[in-house]
Amino acid sequence: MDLRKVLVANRGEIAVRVIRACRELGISTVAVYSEADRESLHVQMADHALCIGPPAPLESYLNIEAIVDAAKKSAAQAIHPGYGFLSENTSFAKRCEEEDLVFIGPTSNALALVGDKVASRVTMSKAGIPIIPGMKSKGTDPALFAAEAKKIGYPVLIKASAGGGGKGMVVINSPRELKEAVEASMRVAGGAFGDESVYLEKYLPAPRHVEFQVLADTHGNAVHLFERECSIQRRHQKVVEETPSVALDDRLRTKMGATAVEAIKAAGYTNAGTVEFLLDDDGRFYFLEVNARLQVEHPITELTTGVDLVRQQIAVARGEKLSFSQKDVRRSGHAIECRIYAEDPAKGFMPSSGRVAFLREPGGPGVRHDCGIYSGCQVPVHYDPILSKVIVWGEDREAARKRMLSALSETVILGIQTSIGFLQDVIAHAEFIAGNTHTDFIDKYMMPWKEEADKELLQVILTAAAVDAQGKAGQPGRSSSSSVRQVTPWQTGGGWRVGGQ
Amino acid sequence: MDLRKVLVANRGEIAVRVIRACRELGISTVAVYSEADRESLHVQMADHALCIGPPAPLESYLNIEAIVDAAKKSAAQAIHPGYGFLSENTSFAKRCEEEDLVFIGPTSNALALVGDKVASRVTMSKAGIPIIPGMKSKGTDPALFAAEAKKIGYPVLIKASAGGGGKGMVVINSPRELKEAVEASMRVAGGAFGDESVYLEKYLPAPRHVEFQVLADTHGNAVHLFERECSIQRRHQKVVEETPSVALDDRLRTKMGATAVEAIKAAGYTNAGTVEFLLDDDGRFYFLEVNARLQVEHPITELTTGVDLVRQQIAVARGEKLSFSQKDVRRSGHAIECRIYAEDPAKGFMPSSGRVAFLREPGGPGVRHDCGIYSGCQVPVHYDPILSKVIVWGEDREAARKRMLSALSETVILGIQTSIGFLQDVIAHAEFIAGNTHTDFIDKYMMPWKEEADKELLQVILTAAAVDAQGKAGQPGRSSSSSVRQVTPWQTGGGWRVGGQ
Amino acid sequence: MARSFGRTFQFTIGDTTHQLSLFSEPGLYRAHFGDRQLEVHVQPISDNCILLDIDGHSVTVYLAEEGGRKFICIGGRQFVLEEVRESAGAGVAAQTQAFKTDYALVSPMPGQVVKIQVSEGDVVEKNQTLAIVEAMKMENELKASARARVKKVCAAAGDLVDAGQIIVELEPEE
Amino acid sequence: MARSFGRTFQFTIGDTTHQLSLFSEPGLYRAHFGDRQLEVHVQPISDNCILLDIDGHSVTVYLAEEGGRKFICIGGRQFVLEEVRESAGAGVAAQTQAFKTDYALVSPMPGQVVKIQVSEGDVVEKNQTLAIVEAMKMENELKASARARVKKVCAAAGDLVDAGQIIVELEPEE
Repeated sequence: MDLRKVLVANRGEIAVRVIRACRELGISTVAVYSEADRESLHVQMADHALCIGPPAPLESYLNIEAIVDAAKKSAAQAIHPGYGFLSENTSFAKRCEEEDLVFIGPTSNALALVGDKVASRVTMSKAGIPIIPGMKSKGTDPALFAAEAKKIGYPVLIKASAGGGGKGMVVINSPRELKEAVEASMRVAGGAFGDESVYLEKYLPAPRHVEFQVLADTHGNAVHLFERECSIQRRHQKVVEETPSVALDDRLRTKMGATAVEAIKAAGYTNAGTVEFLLDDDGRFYFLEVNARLQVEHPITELTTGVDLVRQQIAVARGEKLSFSQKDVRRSGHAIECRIYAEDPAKGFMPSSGRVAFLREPGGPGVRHDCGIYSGCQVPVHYDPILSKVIVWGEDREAARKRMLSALSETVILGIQTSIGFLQDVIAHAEFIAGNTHTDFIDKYMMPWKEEADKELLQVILTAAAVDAQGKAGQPGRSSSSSVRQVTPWQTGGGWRVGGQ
Repeated sequence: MDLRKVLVANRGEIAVRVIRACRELGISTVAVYSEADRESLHVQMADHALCIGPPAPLESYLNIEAIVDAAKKSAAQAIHPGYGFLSENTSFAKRCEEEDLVFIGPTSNALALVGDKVASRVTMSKAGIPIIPGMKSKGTDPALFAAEAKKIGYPVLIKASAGGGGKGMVVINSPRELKEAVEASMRVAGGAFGDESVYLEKYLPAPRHVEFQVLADTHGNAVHLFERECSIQRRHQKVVEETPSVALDDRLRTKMGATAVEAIKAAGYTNAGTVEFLLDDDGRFYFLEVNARLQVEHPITELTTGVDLVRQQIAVARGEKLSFSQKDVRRSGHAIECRIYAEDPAKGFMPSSGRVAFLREPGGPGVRHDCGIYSGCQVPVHYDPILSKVIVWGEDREAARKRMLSALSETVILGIQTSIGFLQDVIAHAEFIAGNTHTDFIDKYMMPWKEEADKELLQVILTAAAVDAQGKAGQPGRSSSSSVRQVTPWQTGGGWRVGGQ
Repeated sequence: MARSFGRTFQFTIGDTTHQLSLFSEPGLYRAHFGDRQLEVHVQPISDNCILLDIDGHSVTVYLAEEGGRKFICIGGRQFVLEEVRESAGAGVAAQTQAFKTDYALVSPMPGQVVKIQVSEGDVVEKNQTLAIVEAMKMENELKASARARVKKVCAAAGDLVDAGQIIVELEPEE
Repeated sequence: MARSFGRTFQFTIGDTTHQLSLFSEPGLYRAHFGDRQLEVHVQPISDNCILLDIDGHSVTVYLAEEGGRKFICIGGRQFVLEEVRESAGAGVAAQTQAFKTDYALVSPMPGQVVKIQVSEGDVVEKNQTLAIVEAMKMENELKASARARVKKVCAAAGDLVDAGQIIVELEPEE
């Protein structure tokens, strides 16, 4: 099937990512944007751009009518939903099918099955795949949740049935917190996914979060592209991902990979997807959920396998057969991704918004920066705080780790708070080096956190600030000396007179 | 051997490349700069920076005394010479050896042998490797050149014996041009390499230029990392490079690779180097020269083999054994590099200098931008016009080619003339697509060239210019409409009145 | 040796105020921190970048002013400074105070009020959640920093609020 | 419908001069090229970027002014424009002329004179190399564009020259 025009129903770095893939395939692109995103990067990069409504997500990026309307107006043949927003929305996929628009993702039927976390728990359980103890039906009645929590024992976790990305997830340690938490979770789920049903499962305090990338075509072929280790999380949202996982040996990798492919086939799932597992230190793994979309962390799989996942998504959506089988999939080296959020890790990861006064992107060999911002752009308050992703490849984990440190050290985003400094401390942490990456990593090793300058750095910062302030009133002449800069060692005291004394 | 501080005796993108590699290895870096380069990017990225003299290369980047002095002042233990400048200068390497500074490159002895193009022709010829007909001794006397030219027949090529990068290379079609050309070549060679001796060989009008990357440690181990096809040249300087070469099959690849390793071993050569061959359409290849340095185009080898060449250079300089053997070297996919020069392809590739008013770097999956400039920087008139390199990786040649087109289309360098538009036309050319890349490609298919806008694009350009000019006097309000932008089709005529009529 | 004249600066980083005096000579600055002195060569690079050479160490500093604050980034680590000016001192101090006051609950970021959990006259305990503000799809619980009595509720669910805007006024309650 | 007032612009690209009239209304521009009209929605993005929407096509334009010329880049292709102003018209034309004149050899770029190959009074032929100027390590031969006589040699080997600077003055020679 010939695709010539694709509408990208998303914003930020993932919209940019999809637009680039389309451009390389000779497919023209339609960006959609809310009124808060008129100046956004994805709008600048697309061939066509349509405003679909006010800033509130429900009125724009979650507005199925407006998006279908934009697709028709612009004569787009297909829609790529990115991640988040409508990417796992069954009604949207169904609506696309009805309107004869190609939804670049699974069918609405497969989406309905795996998108319903509770239904997929039941399906996997029946297929003999281990699941985490907890509810096998969703609900809204707090009493139901209290009963199940009592049965499996606290702590428990409330999750949005339609959810993803940690949205609506709440840990509950005691019955007292239950009602408020269920309500909060439902509110967030309703706002984010348009479906407020939630469920409850046993909370495993410090497992590893390991997921397998899968690809399935519409001709019955499916492969996995190895795992991603995504244990470093804050607020149940991934912050650092890497592949391969230090926790898997080849035997376990093969077993989990095969399980992932089985799961995806059992669900009749097509296109790119991710099977998430929780893994304990004894090598026991539990099916967590299927992420029926392109994942935020898909680039680390691309860097280690050489497979372009967005291109594959489009090929599958076109009805093409997978051009390779499981035995052709090779991986090499090690890749790490750090998500750069607009947030203040020193204040409980409080979101930050405003103007990016200056951006400097990291570069060089093995460094990829999937970026949704630019110098001078506004970061609106209405959406996910993800600004960009720094992704590195290295021959081995240590090479990748050092490259990540180097790349983060050259990334500059001025004007808003970001997690760049915090991420440097994560990547440099002895426990990270040792591979002790569990989901409690940040709470256990990183908190509380503050950007600290030692005395020398502090003096440099203050001097720079003073020079800058002074400069606004008139700079001294540039150094005109042509010899080697002669700088004396750090001096204390000295005969300099303070002006006015 | 423990290296903690490295001086980078170069500027621009390659200095930045080396600084990044050192940073990842935990090695601190010393940048040196001429007075014209105080604000250069490499100065900003190093841990220490020393001015080594006036803008003229002979007084700064070619000034051995100043550089050795800077290394001592800054307590650097090693020097990375990059490419060009002193990278293949035997006296410099020797001086480093005497001063107990590690020269990150071959020994001065090996450098003397392979760096002397004429001596290496003789050596290779003796080892049974085919060479291009021509002089087996260098000279300065035009009569000598005339005699040899007469013997082998015109056209002939004058080359700097100590040269590289096409500097001092002149094609001569008739005896009449000979004297002037020899003089010009000697002048350029003297200025660029501090050695004005030149030689003459038969000029092959349209061969392919295929080179093999080699790595040799100080323990007798040597490997090749496959070939690079570098046939697209202007003024005898490479413009586009790719790997693998469309001209090699696996049999020829293996044969040429083995020859390259033989050549490097025969010369007692260590560290990273490149064996250049000319290849005709019948699969005959001729040894051209050894490039005893990191090549400008090294990244395409890095992207297809996963080997970090600068890191390997440092490991070899430290006295380490190669960590892999020939059978471990794998390549995957296809990589292309385009060199972005400050030049005007519409005016005979005339160099352009001045201020980069604005820079936008290309990005996304599989795109690497090795860049020596930034928004607001000055491009000095004194040095090589290379600004940056756009390097892409793709699953196959066509995927890489389309990715390159996409990457070039998002690269913006305002304020000076660059080759970006020209390169897009090279990469999009039917003969490039067909793989008909020979050294006469640009003359044959691309010249004359001009950046042409069709009528529609021209109107957009003029409108943008007028809007910009108007804006300086006061912009109209931003669109306040929140609905889908309603734009009518291209209109002709209409009832609008020209103001004042 | 020419006599040089300096200027004294005060900056706050977080809760701490720092002071230095800066002396400028052609191509050179000297910064005094009490009895410690820094000699700095400054190379302006662009509007958002200066290159400092301090004792042979080359330090590239990225900086920008946004909303009256200086953002300074060195090695990928960002610090936010506010300059304390003689005349503007009171204002800056007051604003800083507003974020820390025990007597008003202010929104620490722009966002939308999801829920107000108290009413006028309520006595609230330290760490009790008073309101929930959503920003960037994250719910943020705003808690009382001390025991207090609710004087006035200044915002309702659904309201868009700015950073620093008072949501609940409080008064001491012993 | 409100009457709109336009302004006429003239730009040269290379040797060609183009003219258009621009009408601005709130949020919309209309550009007239003779009898052809373009309706353009303009979204300013930054100092160096504007986003145009033309007939449903979104075009991102990067632009900068440098040395009195406008550099405009669309899709990685750069065009250099000079605005022809009523008052400045003569000057611009004269400068453009200087680059094309048969009666002076000018350096097309900043660089250093390597060699002057003619003397005052010499008669030179079309395409004869008169001088060599080096820039960025490339020697560039400057050739006569027509048969002429050398009136005056204005630079010597070793001199640094600017773009547009006259190196050799020529006069007609039949």
